[in-house]
Amino acid sequence: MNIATPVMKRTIKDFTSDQEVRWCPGCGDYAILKAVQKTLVDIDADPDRTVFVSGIGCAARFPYYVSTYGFHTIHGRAPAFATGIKLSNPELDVWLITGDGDALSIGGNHLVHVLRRNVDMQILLFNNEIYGLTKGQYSPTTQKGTRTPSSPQGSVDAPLSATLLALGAGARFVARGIDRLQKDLPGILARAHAHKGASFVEIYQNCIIYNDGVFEGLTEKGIGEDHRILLEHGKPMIFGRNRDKGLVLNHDRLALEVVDLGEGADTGRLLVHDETNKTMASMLAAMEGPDMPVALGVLYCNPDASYEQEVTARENHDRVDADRLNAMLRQGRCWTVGEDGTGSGG
Amino acid sequence: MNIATPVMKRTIKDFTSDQEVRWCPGCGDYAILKAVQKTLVDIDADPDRTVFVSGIGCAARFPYYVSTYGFHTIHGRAPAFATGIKLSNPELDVWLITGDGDALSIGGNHLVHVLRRNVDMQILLFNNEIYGLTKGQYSPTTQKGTRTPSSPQGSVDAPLSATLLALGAGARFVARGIDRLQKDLPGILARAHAHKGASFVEIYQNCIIYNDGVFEGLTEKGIGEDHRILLEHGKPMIFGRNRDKGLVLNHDRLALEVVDLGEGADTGRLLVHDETNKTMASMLAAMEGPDMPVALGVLYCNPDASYEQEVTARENHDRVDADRLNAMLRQGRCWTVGEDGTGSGG
Amino acid sequence: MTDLQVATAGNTASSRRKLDSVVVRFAGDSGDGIQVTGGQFTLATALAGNDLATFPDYPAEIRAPVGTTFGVSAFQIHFGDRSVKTAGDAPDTLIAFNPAALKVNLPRLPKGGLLIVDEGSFNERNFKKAEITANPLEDGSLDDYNLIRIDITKRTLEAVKPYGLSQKEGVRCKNFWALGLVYWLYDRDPAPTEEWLKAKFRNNPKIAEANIAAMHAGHAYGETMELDGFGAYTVPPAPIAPGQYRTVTGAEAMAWGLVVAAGLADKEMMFASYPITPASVILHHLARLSDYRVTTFQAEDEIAAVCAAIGASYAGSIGVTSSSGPGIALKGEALGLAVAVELPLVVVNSQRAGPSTGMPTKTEQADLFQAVFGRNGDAPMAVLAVRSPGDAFDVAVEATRIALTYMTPVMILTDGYINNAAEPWKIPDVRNMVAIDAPYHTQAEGFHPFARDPETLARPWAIPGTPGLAHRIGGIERDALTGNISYDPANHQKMTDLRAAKIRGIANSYGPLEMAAGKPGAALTVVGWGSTYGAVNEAVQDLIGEGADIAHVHLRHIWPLHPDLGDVLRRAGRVVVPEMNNGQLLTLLRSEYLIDARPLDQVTGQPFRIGNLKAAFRRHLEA
Amino acid sequence: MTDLQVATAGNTASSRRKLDSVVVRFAGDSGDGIQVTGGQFTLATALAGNDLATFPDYPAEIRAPVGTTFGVSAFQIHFGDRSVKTAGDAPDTLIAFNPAALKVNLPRLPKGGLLIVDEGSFNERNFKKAEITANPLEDGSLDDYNLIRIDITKRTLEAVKPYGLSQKEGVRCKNFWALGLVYWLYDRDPAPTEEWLKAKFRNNPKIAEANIAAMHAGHAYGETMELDGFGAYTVPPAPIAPGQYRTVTGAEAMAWGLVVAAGLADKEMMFASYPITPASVILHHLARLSDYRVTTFQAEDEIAAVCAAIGASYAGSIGVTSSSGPGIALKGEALGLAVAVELPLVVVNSQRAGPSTGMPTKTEQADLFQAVFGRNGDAPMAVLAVRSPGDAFDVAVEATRIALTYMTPVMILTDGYINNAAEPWKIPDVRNMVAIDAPYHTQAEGFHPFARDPETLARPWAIPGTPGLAHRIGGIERDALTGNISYDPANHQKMTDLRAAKIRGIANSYGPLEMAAGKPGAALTVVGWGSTYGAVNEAVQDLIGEGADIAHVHLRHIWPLHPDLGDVLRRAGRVVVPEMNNGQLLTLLRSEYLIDARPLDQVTGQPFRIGNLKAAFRRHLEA
Ligand SMILES: Cc1ncc(C[n+]2csc(CCOP(=O)(O)OP(=O)(O)O)c2C)c(N)n1
Ligand SMILES: Cc1ncc(C[n+]2csc(CCOP(=O)(O)OP(=O)(O)O)c2C)c(N)n1
Ligand code: SF4
Ligand code: SF4
Ligand SMILES: [Mg+2]
Ligand SMILES: [Mg+2]
Repeated sequence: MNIATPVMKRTIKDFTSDQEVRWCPGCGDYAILKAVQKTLVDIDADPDRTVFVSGIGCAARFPYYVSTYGFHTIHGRAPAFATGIKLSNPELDVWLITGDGDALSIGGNHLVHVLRRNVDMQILLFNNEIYGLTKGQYSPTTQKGTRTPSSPQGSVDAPLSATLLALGAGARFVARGIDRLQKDLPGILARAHAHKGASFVEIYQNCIIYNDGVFEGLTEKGIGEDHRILLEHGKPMIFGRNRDKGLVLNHDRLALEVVDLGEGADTGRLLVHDETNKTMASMLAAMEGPDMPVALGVLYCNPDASYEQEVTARENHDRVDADRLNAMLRQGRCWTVGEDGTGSGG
Repeated sequence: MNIATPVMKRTIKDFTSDQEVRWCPGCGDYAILKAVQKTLVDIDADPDRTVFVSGIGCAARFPYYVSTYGFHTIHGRAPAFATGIKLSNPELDVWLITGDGDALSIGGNHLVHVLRRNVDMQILLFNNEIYGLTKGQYSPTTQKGTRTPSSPQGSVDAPLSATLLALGAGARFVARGIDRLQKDLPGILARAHAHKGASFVEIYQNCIIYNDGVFEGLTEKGIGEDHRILLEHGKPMIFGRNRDKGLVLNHDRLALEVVDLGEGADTGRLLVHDETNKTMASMLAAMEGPDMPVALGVLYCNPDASYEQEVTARENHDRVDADRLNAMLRQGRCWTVGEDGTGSGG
Repeated sequence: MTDLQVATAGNTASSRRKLDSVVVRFAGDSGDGIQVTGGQFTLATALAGNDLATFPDYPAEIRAPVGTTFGVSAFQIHFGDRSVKTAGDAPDTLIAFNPAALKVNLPRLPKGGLLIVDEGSFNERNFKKAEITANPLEDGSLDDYNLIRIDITKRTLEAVKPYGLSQKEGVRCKNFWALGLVYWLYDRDPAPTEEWLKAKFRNNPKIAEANIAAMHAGHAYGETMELDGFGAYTVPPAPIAPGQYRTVTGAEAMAWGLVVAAGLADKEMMFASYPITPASVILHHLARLSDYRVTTFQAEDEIAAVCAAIGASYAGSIGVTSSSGPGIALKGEALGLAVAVELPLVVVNSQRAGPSTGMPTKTEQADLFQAVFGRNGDAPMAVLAVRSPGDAFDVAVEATRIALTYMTPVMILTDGYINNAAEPWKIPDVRNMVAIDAPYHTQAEGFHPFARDPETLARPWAIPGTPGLAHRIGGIERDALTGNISYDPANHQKMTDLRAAKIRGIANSYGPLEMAAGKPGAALTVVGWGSTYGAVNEAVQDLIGEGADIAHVHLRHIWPLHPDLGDVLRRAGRVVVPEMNNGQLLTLLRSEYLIDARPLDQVTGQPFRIGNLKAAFRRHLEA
Repeated sequence: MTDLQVATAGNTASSRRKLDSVVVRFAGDSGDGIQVTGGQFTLATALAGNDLATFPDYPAEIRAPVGTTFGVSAFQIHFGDRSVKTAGDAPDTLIAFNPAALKVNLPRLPKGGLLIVDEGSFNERNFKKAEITANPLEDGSLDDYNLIRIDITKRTLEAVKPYGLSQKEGVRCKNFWALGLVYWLYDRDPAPTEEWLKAKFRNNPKIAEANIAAMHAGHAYGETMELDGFGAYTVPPAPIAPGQYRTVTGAEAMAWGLVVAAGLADKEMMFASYPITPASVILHHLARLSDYRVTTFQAEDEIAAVCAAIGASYAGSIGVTSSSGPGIALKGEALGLAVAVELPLVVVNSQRAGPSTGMPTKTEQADLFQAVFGRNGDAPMAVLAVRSPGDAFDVAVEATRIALTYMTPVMILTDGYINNAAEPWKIPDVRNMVAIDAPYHTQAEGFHPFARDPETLARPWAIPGTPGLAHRIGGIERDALTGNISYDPANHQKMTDLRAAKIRGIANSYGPLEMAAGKPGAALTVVGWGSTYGAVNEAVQDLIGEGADIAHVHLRHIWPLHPDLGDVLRRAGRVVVPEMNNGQLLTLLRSEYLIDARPLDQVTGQPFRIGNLKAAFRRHLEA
């Protein structure tokens, strides 16, 4: 049990439970766990007011490893549990951990609804593009043609984009990170935490056993930087290991394009990231390799009232004593029957 | 029972079942039924190869009223039934009828997945922004603040956009119509039918009992035309009762804007509808009154291989006789035990 | 509380014929205001000091075309000078507002019954809509009834003329004209209805006055006309226990019971639900009670609803979820989780006719198996059943008490009939109710999330936000002390046994098993549950009155069964189990007690009739 | 079919000690290739003419860190010269590849058992990973066992040196070294394994040869070394019915059974599923059979899977869906629809330990209640249970036959143990199997979608696309003839009765009730179902051998029960029901037959042990 230590700044150890971590050696989940723990330290989280909620999957084992309150629920339903928790006690800081199967296959609808309702929580989707825990079947994000035990001839289903779905559902905060890019992840998570309302963060995660290397192109030293762009609000969209590429809008095609930023290039045409613009966010979220860089960081942030605040604001949470309850039961027409059995209206 | 009459062109009566229609008098569903029946006539549908599948709701009673094959299933799951039907017999022409509660509340996930898989069928979502059958509770598309039996203080949930969700899910065909605009509806439905893959059509429908008039602004004679735009591929985006308004793209804000097409206006800036452009489709789908017109017609159409075709192409559907089955059971290591009980590998 | 003094009933017209009990049925088009009429008659009857029971009979369609048979709405009330428990097998008086209502409801009226029809609506247009070929008023088909034809429409229009209403508005008042007539007929005081109309149409006094005028006109019509076979009656008050009363529907009582239980536990309540007939009405009631620490959450589906409720319980509220059969089916997986992690939860199932979508507006008791057995794994659950509208209050309180005391989900079985029916209800004084204690835990020292109370076997409720108690729970089997994941075979056996023992132990909290009628050891013992209570009890009481050796046990506790039940049943000569299903409680009783209990099943979507039950019981008594 | 001739087993070393039955257990790290080793040993043993049963014992984690206790994988095989039905209570020989494997598995080895350890892995690093403080090879803790310490790692590396493998690759061959040794020990022919290695590493012959060399080295080590207490054994062939055999796992047999049934019905099969342990393996098998008119559909969840399967059945295929407890729970609502609209459907439930997520990799039989009772409304369903890997084939065929003949969903209960365990299986000749007839309908004249076959009560299967049969079905109660929506009370009663009668009538299609052991009327009759078959049967057979008056009935038909069962049970002295749950079949039997059957429950996630069963039966025999 962890007793809160309010005086000194906490360390990662303060957010580590006594349970042995049981992911496969080399699994990307380890890196994400570290990044989350680091974020908890950075934001000075109170372990006693923090709750990690998850569904089922390798990713969903996460709560057991963090020494806060934790609830490992059932497959796909974590957003509903988290909504109940938050409506019941809006003071709690809720983190939802889910996988691509958990969030986008069985749990797709709950994800959509928690996002559109904008319940205040951080939703971290560990996307390894595979069902890890059940031994490697293709998931809704698996690239078409992938051979797995349930798709021996290669999968036929077109993959979903988690971020496009989130935007389509009306999410007010959408971000993306990668397990191996440890430097960026805590910052993205802290932004998600700072956002009041549902914050959706897709984290590319390597499943070393069943889908090894699917994100390698994005993370490989040197080359990776040519295939990803870290977005920053108000900053021009520049990327590449030599920061020699940029994004512009082709007005005719109404589409993004990569331009080379050779010496003396016209950087005026470069798009400047506006994280409040949903059209831009959708175009950025849709970018895919090999021609386009994959967008990382905060794609969209456009806060609105959070659900649990609006709901609880309309309620009276004062203690309800027997007198008030008695009065409630007696609203409307009542009558009294006397000892003689005759009634009198009341 | 309807016997197919292949020689003469069928009439609406040929697509009318013997069941009494039991929607409330004045319900918008009547008009949609008519439009669908007219479409069936127009496309020369074969009643014996046509299947209407629905979930539960007022809208979902639809199949009982059409004299084709029909399956009134359970709440929210019609896309899954329809997928099974189509995978089992790709020759059948499948129409899925659903409501905003059926498709976007309980059934949201199945809708997402049938769209991303792109199973060939027409999905007609009757959006009356209310739960009709259960007597008027707010639905996922109900405007915020609406008072209903379950939201006596006004609903708090932000509404979903059916078309944005569909686009976010990867739909390849997205359209929108209105019950009262009978002139346009059959054309839109015929387009949906012509599209191979999942075709998603949102139809605004008036629930005269529980949500009367929510779309009145769009349909009212005269005024309505100022608040809606009927899109046509390759045509400039002009609307208004005097066709005196147009849509342009504000490049700086990356947003659509309405411009007045006074005499001699610069129509060169007007956007031309490109139904294959998803960014444009998303911006059009997001348009809401009062400042912007509501987009009608085919917002997006960008065909891709349909799921059931890809799946069945990989399968062998030849008759499987006993010999083939015997061979199947004997693949791999077998051995024979003789009369004397000793084994010999085989 | 509205304090209004009305004349005590029964002391006007002494010339009236006395009746000990009467069944009245109003029937008309959905748009005729039948339910409002019934509601007002109910109130007036309650104020007259009668005991009563009602049965609103809605059409399945939202709003069918006017005048069609499938658009007919009806309301039946049974009242008397003694305990009344059902809305009555058959009406003594039927008021039919149009031909369709007559067509649909006439089969219920016994020959000789009083039949009042609005002659004004008996025209060709309405015959066609009702698919009637001949005018029943003319073709002799009503000869066997005590028929009163009145052109109510016309008389109403005359009565409301002074108020300058439109024709349509005027016609709409006809239900109050008819109500006035029936008030005269059965000696009810129209004053409360006047008051109600004034309050209801506060912003439209013209409408209020017109309706009042119509009602008075109907009343006056009764007084002034002396028609053959149409006399005035009075039903003396029933001997009713002293106290404060109101009428409640089952849905209201359920909502209030839950709120009061939360108050007794001094906790917030989170009610998460997805609309479904006939359960939604509970959601609607609670949605209006946000002033009482109630949050209602209309979820995206039933699974989300139960999960949100469990989440709320986890976070320290009382999580409640509510649905009907198909929706409860969807909750099965999550209920298993609630059983496994041992969190309190109340699940209300308003049963309807199944299987599958079935007949959503019709009543059935066929979800007992689902409640007791419908989960994967050994996942025992406490199940309580409601027997009448007012009983819903007590069951809601008891279910919440069990859920909190034992840290476990509890399912309540009620049904559409109970939810919508009304009865007079003695309002409890909450000050006299016992507080509900849950095993809250706040002590960090030595805390273990699965250490148990030795008596109840409940685990502690350590609510997130409590300093020093941070811990993890989940659906994978938990160590019997720490709650950490455990695959240890012995631990799994231990936890399985503990879960079963905890639920069995709930039976220790029950009050004594009361006989609903008769005594243990009778030749025939009838075991009922749920909304058949009234019919079964009246049938048994009648037979006891006739001298039969019969008894009635009515179960509130479906699982675990009452510890004394086995004894009672083994002492019984023969045991019969009337159920609106194919023998579900029967299966439980047979397997638990190895007694050859016999089924008495009716699966028609209609409540049992007392007459049919009596006949069946007699057969068993004679067998 | 691979045709390979091997020497018939049992006719080499005549100096070997003869054993009638042996249990061998291989245990090592997940990465050590334990399951492959076990698979090869199984094949060699089958070819040696023994009867056998196996139990693969995977870790719960996907891939735990090397050397940890929770990463230990094991494989147990029981083989003998007579009928073998379980993988054996306890191993005679345990091969432990590392300290963690020893720690986890030693408790299973009886004192005096043969224990072979790879000394090379007993080092500090591995002790730490296994959380062992002292070297068990040194601290005397293995004194009671017949311990053979061999540095298998080192000897393997020596043996494979010629092939120029990396150190890592070389060490990987150690399982084949050990297999070679065990082949020598129990007189198995290594030739088929050689062949298998060559085929498997077709593209990497170096690896194949190295493994073969390692195996030969192990074999040679056995031959040349004469160690204390380490002799050579032989297990003579079992008397096995003539025919063609192969080994099958339950998952394979289930997949093939479904495919063969579809072939017998001359229909397509649509298998819709969502992955879940331990059910997924059936999906994996079927996904490879797309050549046989099988479509597999991996749905977005279990609800979509069952709905897609029902949709497929509606469209004229055989719809099949498969899951495990929590996923089956989610299907409940849709199963009610299938019952209501009367479409064929096969539902396979690979049970696992519950409630809730429970212990996904562990076996239990606790979903019987859910199968028989777990739906809203009166929604009766046929339920069959699989008793062994090969039996899955027959059950799949029978379930499909029932589903098609009676137009109804059928649930099959199997479990993770059966799915993964292997046994020799006599391959049926499909030409001798009876075709499956469904009530296909094509005649437009007089067609009614709910007109029934008077014998089976099945409704006609009128498949969309059939000219002239367009009709509508749905979940709202249907008219007993036309299928149109009907709220008629009498119709609902009729349909409820018909649904119940149809399912009850399925029992008429069963073959005679066979005693699994003993005769009706024994002092003690044991009633089992599912995967306890082997253990219960061996226990009963043993006791019969000892002269006890005991019998065994093993149920394939859980619902409806076999028509002759009541007779058999009523003739029994005492009835005991061993189950891996808290008395679920027991409840059915007690309520159906009013017999005082007694529970014998074990809910540990582990299979019954024959020894424990015998002890329990003896207690009952003496009671
Ligand atoms: C109701 C239910 N269905 C299926 C499963 C089996 N299951 C567990 S996790 C999982 C998918 C895991 O994939 P993902 O969410 O991507 O997580 P990962 O393991 O890849 O981290 C599945 C299908 C389950 N536990 N419960
Ligand atoms: C599992 C389940 N949950 C809930 C219901 C109740 N129900 C029936 S229709 C419906 C919503 C209807 O709304 P919508 O889909 O918008 O259709 P509409 O009636 O407005 O056409 C609900 C909640 C049900 N039948 N089944
Ligand atoms: S299976 Fe994949 S996702 Fe799961 S723990 Fe192993 S590496 Fe990680
Ligand atoms: S309730 Fe609304 S949607 Fe339903 S039938 Fe009536 S008008 Fe139409
Ligand atoms: Mg994954
Ligand atoms: Mg709607």
